[in-house]
Amino acid sequence: MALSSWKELPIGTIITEPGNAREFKTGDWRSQRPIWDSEKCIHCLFCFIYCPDSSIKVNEEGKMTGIDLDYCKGCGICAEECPKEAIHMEIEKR
Amino acid sequence: MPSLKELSKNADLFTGGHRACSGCAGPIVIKQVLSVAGPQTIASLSTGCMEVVSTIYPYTAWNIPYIHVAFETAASALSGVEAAYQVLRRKGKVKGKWNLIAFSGDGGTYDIGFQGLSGAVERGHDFLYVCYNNEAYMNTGIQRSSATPRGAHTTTSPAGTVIPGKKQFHKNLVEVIAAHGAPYVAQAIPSNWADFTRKVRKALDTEGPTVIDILAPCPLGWRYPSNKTIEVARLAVECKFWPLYEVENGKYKLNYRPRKEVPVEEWLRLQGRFAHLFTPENEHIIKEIQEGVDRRWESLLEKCG
Amino acid sequence: MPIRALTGNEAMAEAMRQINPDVVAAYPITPATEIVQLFASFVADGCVDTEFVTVESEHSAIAACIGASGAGARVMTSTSSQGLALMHELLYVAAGLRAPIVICEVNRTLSSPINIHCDHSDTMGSREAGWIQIFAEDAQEAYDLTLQAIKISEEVLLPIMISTDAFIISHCMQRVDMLEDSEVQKFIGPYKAAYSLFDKTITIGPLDLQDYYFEHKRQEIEAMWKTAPVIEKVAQEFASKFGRSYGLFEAYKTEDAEQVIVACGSTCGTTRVVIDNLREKGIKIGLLKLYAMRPFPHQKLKEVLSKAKLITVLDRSVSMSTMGGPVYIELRSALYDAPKHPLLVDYIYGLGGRDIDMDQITDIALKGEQIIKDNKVEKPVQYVGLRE
Amino acid sequence: MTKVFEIRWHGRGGQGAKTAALLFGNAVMSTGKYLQAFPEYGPERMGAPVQAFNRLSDSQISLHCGIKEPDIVIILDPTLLESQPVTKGLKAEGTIIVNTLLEPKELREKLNLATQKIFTVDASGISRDLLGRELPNTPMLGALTKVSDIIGLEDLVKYAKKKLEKKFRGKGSGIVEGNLEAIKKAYNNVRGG
Repeated sequence: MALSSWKELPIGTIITEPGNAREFKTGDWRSQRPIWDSEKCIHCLFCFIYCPDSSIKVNEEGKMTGIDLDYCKGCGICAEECPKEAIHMEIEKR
Repeated sequence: MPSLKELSKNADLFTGGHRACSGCAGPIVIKQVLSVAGPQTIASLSTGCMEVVSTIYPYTAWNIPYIHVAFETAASALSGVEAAYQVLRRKGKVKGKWNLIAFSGDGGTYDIGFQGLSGAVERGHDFLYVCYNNEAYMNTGIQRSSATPRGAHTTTSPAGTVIPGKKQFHKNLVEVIAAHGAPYVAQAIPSNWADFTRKVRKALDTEGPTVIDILAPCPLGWRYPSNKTIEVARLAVECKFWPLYEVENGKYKLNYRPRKEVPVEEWLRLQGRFAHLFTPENEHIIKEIQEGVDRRWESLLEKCG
Repeated sequence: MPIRALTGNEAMAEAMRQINPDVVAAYPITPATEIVQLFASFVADGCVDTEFVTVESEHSAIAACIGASGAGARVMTSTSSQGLALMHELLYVAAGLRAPIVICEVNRTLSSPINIHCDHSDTMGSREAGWIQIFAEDAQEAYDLTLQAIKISEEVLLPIMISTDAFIISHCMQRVDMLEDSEVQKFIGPYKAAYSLFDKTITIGPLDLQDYYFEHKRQEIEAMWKTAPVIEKVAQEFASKFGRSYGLFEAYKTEDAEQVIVACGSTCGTTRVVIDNLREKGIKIGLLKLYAMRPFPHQKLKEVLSKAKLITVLDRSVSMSTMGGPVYIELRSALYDAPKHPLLVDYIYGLGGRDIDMDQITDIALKGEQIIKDNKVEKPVQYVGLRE
Repeated sequence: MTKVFEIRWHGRGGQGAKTAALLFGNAVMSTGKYLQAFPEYGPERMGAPVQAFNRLSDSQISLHCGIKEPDIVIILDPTLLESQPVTKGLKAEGTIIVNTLLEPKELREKLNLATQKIFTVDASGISRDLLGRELPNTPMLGALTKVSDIIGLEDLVKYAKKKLEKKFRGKGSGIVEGNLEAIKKAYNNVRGG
């Protein structure tokens, strides 16, 4: 986002674009990456409800469809909490 | 109880791109609350971790209306929002039903914001107050609060050679708020999302002030690996350090009874903040903590009848 | 128009009743307590539609006001002294969030030592918080200015405090010419919030770091710059409708004055009588009553005051800079780049409610005449009514 | 009354000095004049000596300093004569009105006043007779009206009636009538000069 002059900003420090933090990608904080095995996944969505970074993609049918690496910080909670070991962590290779 | 599939529909009310630490329980708490509350919700935050990481100008992770005033004002500012809601609804300027929810850490709840919370609860505003309790002032670098447990090392209750960590047991917020006569008060844990989301639903359906104190493990301050957040939370309940219960109109109810005896030592051992207790000269503190936990558990059982 | 005998507090409470704000969150404090009490009775008797939040402290009062303002409500409160000091942290928040909140303030000194009486330490102590600050001389002005405050604040989107002097005005009953309720409503107009939590999905009060804070503060400064003409515009509208004149200041017999006494609040009334007496004796003296302390009307003051030979300032508070009182310091600064520099002298008076009478003001004025003759100020900052 | 006329009331906390000052000021305003009415403020409670003040004028009053040289001093409680400097600052041509059984002449000696006018009235006795309670403040309004020439008795009674009827709404007309009678009786019985 380009830095604006004080004359252009909305008054009162108000942010008028809800949820625009999505533009800020936290994926590059990651040192480990979750790898999802769709074969093992039973779509219990525990990974979804325990993910701090809104990085578990769930479709309208309530099925887990993957991991949003734009935001995933690699905490590893999903892998730890998966009852079927359908997610494991790998060291991030950059 | 809603299913996780249903809860996933509100997944975007608190977005990714916030800057909480890896493995932080705070965003998990917010997500679980909002998944139940839905989009017709206004959030009032106190200054603290969740406020700082979620609204760094010009970005906001909030997809619902949000207000932050100061450290000690989550409840008092929300009192004003609620007053405006009442009057503007009467005047037909605001339509529909809105949930009003405060989010504050233990600093903003147990300590600096305690008076504001007490006043707001006494006045009977219709809102839910959620304390994401990480048991210290994490936002400023892990200083002790009145929610910090006995024996824990923090930067202002350091494990020194003479004083081994925090001397006092933590304050019991649920008891204090229950004593106000609030219609619904509960203690919860993010690892038990089913219990927590049910409590949030119940609180939102209750007229008047409701308070949920939810333990929110902090990998940085509690010193455990970031993938263990949910496990550390779960064990806090299993060892009875953090019982899941609710007080509805003065009536106590235990929501979960651990199946086997887990000594508190097992929970302490997972966390670096208690590492100094595992030496011969400090072992007695672990014993004292266990006694404290047992005492509180027995007292709770009595109240639950 | 109804004529009533009202104390300063009653006049402000009546103004609040007629404004009929959406939300009032307030905590009682001597000597402003009556404002809150009276308003509570208006609520209890159904005279207003207001949601009245009986908070447990002034800090929560202003926090609730900010919350309610953010939620789109027209908001007012009242406080004094320690109460305003307790609000201090959040005064800045209200201004930064551009919340048009009105405080009916009663000027009382600050502890320690604890004292409930008048001086301007509390209000002056908040002068850099980003609030518009207007001093009223008496109950009539307190009433009129509270009505104008709503319009000023809502137009520039800065919070505002209107103040009266503790007990001297707050508890002094006098004749007040009120407006009809309907005239007040017509004058202030319906409220339309600049932003509201219930209108749009907005985030209010985010963390604002090195890359934006300065720009937002600059916006706030700009709003204060734009406030002076708005104060004048609203005053003109008020005068044309209701016949009583206000503005940034009142210049009384200053046109040909060699000495101008500058003061704010109730002392201006007593000074006016002194000036009338001295004028009868042929002394060319005038009074400049400062309504607006924030914004400080430096540009206009420069025009009006630089013609005089001596400016005598009466300050009812001190600055710990050791340079005198706040009005004197700011005036001196304002006159620095004036085409002509009058002499300046400051009298600190009335701290902790000590009375100042006509004799003392007369004495100050006559000393001023001597200063003009000598063309020299020996002691620029002095104390009046103090046992040496 | 072209100049500003200043009155100082002395009483004890709870005797209604402030109420009387407010009522008198209001009554004067109801005749188209200007008023100020203000109490002295301190931490005093019930029973402590208190003062209240009036400024009255035909035109707008802008003085906001304390009253140091009153035109009239009114004493609601005779016991204050000994304990309080009640004559302090009273103008040489001023007037003092005291609720007492003493004669004006006796009082002149007691207070050591030379030039001032002195009036007395048994306001306590009047209020006991007519109200069954010792409430000297309303009768003293009558005495003040007679002595000061600021307001006519009719105007005062008219205003006091309106005010008292509002205050004692629902408590029967007896108490209002009693108060009005007390005002009139004190008006007629005040002595001195």
